[in-house]
Amino acid sequence: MNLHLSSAPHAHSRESTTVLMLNVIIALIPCVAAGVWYFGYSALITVAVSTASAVLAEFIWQKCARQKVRIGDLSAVVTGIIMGLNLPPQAPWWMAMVGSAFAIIIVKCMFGGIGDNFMNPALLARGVLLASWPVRMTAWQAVTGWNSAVDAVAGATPLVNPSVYTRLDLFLGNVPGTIGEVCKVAILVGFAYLLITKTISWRIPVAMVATTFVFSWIFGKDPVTSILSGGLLFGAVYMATDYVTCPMTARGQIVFAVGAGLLVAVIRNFGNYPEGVTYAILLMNIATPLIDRFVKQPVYGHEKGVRKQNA
Amino acid sequence: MPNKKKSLGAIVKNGLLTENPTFRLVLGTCPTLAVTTSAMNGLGMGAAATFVLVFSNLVISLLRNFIPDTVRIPSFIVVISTFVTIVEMIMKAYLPALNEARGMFIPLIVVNCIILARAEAFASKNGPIASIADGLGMGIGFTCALVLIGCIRELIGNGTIFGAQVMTAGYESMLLIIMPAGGFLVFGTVLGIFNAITAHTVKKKEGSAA
Amino acid sequence: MNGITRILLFMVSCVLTHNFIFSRFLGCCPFLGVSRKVETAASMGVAVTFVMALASLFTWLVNHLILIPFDLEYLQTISFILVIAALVQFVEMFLKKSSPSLYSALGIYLPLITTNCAVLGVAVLNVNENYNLGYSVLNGVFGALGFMLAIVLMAGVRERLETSKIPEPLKGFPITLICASLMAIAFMGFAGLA
Amino acid sequence: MPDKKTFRGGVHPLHRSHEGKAPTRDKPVREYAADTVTILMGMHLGAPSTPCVKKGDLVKMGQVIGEPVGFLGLPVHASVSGEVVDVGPVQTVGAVPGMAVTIKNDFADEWVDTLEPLGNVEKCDKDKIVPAIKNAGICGMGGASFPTHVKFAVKEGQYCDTIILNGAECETHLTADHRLMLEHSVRIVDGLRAAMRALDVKKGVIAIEDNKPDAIEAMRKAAEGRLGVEVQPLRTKYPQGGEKQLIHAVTGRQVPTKKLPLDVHVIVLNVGTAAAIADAVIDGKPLISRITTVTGHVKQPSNLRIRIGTMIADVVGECGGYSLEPGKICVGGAMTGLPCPSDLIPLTKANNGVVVYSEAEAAATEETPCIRCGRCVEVCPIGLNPYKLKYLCDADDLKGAEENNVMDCVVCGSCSYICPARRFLTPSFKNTKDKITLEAKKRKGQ
Repeated sequence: MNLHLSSAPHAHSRESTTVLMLNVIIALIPCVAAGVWYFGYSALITVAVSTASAVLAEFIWQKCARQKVRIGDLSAVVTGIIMGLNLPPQAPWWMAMVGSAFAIIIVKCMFGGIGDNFMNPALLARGVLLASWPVRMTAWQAVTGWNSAVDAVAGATPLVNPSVYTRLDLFLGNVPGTIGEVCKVAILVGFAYLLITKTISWRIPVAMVATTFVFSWIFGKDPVTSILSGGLLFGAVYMATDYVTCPMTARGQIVFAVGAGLLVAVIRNFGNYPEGVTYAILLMNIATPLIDRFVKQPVYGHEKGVRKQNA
Repeated sequence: MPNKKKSLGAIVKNGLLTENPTFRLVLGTCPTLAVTTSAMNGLGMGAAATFVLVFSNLVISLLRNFIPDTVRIPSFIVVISTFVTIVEMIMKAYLPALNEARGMFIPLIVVNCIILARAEAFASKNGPIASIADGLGMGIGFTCALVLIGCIRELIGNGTIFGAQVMTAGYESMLLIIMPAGGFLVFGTVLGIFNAITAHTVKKKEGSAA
Repeated sequence: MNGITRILLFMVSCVLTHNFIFSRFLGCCPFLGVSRKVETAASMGVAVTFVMALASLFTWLVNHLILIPFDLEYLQTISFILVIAALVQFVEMFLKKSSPSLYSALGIYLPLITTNCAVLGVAVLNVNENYNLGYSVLNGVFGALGFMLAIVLMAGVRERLETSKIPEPLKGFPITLICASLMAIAFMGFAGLA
Repeated sequence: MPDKKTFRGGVHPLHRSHEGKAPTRDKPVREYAADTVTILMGMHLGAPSTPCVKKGDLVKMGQVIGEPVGFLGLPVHASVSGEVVDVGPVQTVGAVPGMAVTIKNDFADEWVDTLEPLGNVEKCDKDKIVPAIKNAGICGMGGASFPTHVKFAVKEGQYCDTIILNGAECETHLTADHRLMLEHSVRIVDGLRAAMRALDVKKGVIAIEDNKPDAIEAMRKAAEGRLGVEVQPLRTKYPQGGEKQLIHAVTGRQVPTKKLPLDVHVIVLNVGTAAAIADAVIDGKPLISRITTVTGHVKQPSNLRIRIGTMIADVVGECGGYSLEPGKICVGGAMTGLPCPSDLIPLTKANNGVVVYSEAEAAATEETPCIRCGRCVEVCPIGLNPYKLKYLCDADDLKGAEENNVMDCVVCGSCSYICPARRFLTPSFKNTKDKITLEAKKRKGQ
């Protein structure tokens, strides 16, 4: 009889890293579908190119660095899809490739691979593209339907010109924007899926959107339009909740989300950029190690007043 | 003092490669990052720093036996800032364009750690000739690093090298690279590659020795 | 825009938009060298704030009361660096006597500040931008706070990187620089805030 | 107290298979006496007892075969009548062999004639209760095997106002306590009353997870009319039966770090221990048998009342043998059970279950990089940061680990269970805790 002697626990939850990543991928499908519905096949191609480049980049890096190839955990797929959904629908294929390669190689692999990147790879890559090719990244294609030609008329995003679009348009996604962010219905469906599968908790998305709502109001904007415009919902659901780059404790996550929500409102209202979600989340990513360090959860037997209460 | 036995050529080579101030010692990072948006800027900054380095090394080496130990550092700074002021005046007179672009960093040569570090580590302990050689080696090493980083950033960020169009017409420059963030990024990556190559050669040497 | 708003915006711009590290490249050496632990980074930040505020004040006085009236502007660099060196020495002595606890916390960083280009940089900037006395001091204080913000955030990130599986050639300075690059990209979000 | 109380954090291990309890939940306890028993001298926490019989001696059931040693010492009793066939070291679950007395059962089941019953728990001399518990060799039967009479040693300035009976049985697979509560509910209440009288405690709480409504019902019925005894249902969640979590859930008090339950005026006993106390007080009988769940890949998963010292191989045989080649055999449930090096290991007073895993279930998992999902932080019932502790433990930074409260870790396994990257969190914490304890001992010794 040859018995294993590995120590307890002898049972494991079924949710492996791969399963969690798969959940996120499934939750992203509605967004991809909505993007294709509104912007046509070119959107699908963009997402496909960015996903393939992300996986390929990770594979090549891990081969070259003689590391164990871990593309099977699907995290690169998630990064790639989110990268693609963060691009304007008419983005050229090479931009999707550069973005994905930057996200995977510089932001993720150079820091040690999965779990070690301190900023959200897709989001940072979006920041890089925005800084490098600002015109291409902010020239929006008007919604034309799923069989549209690639060269469509450019429209202003609702953040630049809010009066043009109704709230219903904003909600359904009948507005220009990046592929993934326009359709709020799809995002909410994905959010519901992530909640049901307990892949993420409600804390960050809800707290972040609520904070932006409140501060937009304080800054004198229509709060409903504010939370429905731009990438706020997409960012709050899929990117701020990135495990690796948000705080670990429940309290820390609330601090993180409130900070991000506030920054979104501040950058949108006072900064150069009409859209602040990317930078807001990135900035809070930077603050995450400090939040993890200073925002602590109570430890059993160490809580304040434990000694007194028992005396 | 092992340096005394070294030939002048070895001292120059030391500054260029073995102890390259930018890639090996990682000194003087601020100008490295700030002025390397183009190869030309890098060259200008490198030349200015080399000039100051050589002359301050020379003067400090000559004065090394007269400067009391307690006021060593302030005296070095006075010497260095004198030469920096001279460079500043020359630049203003002959290279107004460069001065305009990155002029702020010329006075900051004073606090460039490379110069003070060489004064402290080499010139204050060695003769004038050796000190000049050291200043020259270090200066050229620094300049090379600056030009290298400048070339990379100019090429990716602007499609040119020393102002000459290199990339094909369809190339859309990656603006990020000539922004501050790009400076950090290119410097870090080049440093990493430099480390990797060194580690590789060391391993090879060890392999052949064994 | 009234005066108070303008001053507030100036402060925000000093801390965030024109952050000394991420957009001006000033003070990179201590930023890279003394950002390994959050506590030491914070101490360094406090020390730099202290010195930069005083340096802005005194260099402005030196420039406007001595150099300009006597037409000695070409001596700016040399006189500024002497003022800063003297200042650091003075602060060190003062702290040693008045507050030994603060001295033991900041003491080792003070000599490093002489060669912190952010300090000389703020003096040169004040001259280049032609700020008046008030703005010069504000620039010193809030620029230094921006430096502190950057270095503390960086220290937090670097503490986290301690446990990361960073490839061997990138360990140390390279990864720190790349970190700084990514942080600078995030800081671009503040563009136009003031 | 109608509401279902609980604690913060925790997991629901194997909830899709009802915590693995389904196969044995409804199986009544079966008596089982093996041909030979191998009784370890070191079954309790503390120094092992000294054997006081030799090869060839004839012993009766309940006869003392090991004399207590030291402060935490307990006597060991023969669990069968028959002939001593061996006195010597045998293999145990731990790394070191333990001294044991092997007795060949003559199946006469003849009790020794020195038993001293005290009679009715409500009327007996309460000063004699604690000595009776000690003489019966009773130690914690939930797994920790801490000598029960030592738990009752209330020091000067301390007092106890609540005794909690732990019937949570939050571990996976195990149903021994569940069956005990159904079949011997009055005995359990008797044991609780004896303990309460011994220490003049006014309140006794029997805490049971709400996945055992029949046990809650049975205990309520048994507790009716008994002075100060109540039944408290708890939410089903692991580790609800952990001492600290149980105290927090029932009383709202927290045991301060490095302190004992008695510092918050609480004593926690396992329901099995309470039943053993009742046996010791009412009948004067020592602890020589216990209920053990035998489950997993055996042909007939069962709840057996076994004699202390029965071999795992024998109990598996009694349950029809292995249903497939075993990959791992553990004493205890899936979350904290100890893996056995072979099936020739005698069961002790604390072994509430034997679980047999298949090769597929037991195969080693690969540790992958932490993705910082925060699940370990969320489930830790103590509120630690397991992800951070793991780095410190891996780096052998004992000081850092201690500063991050590794010593408060209860080694419940929740973090390891939930970790999607399958990191070996709990084992490394246990390892580090042991190292720190050893260091502290060394320092004291100097």
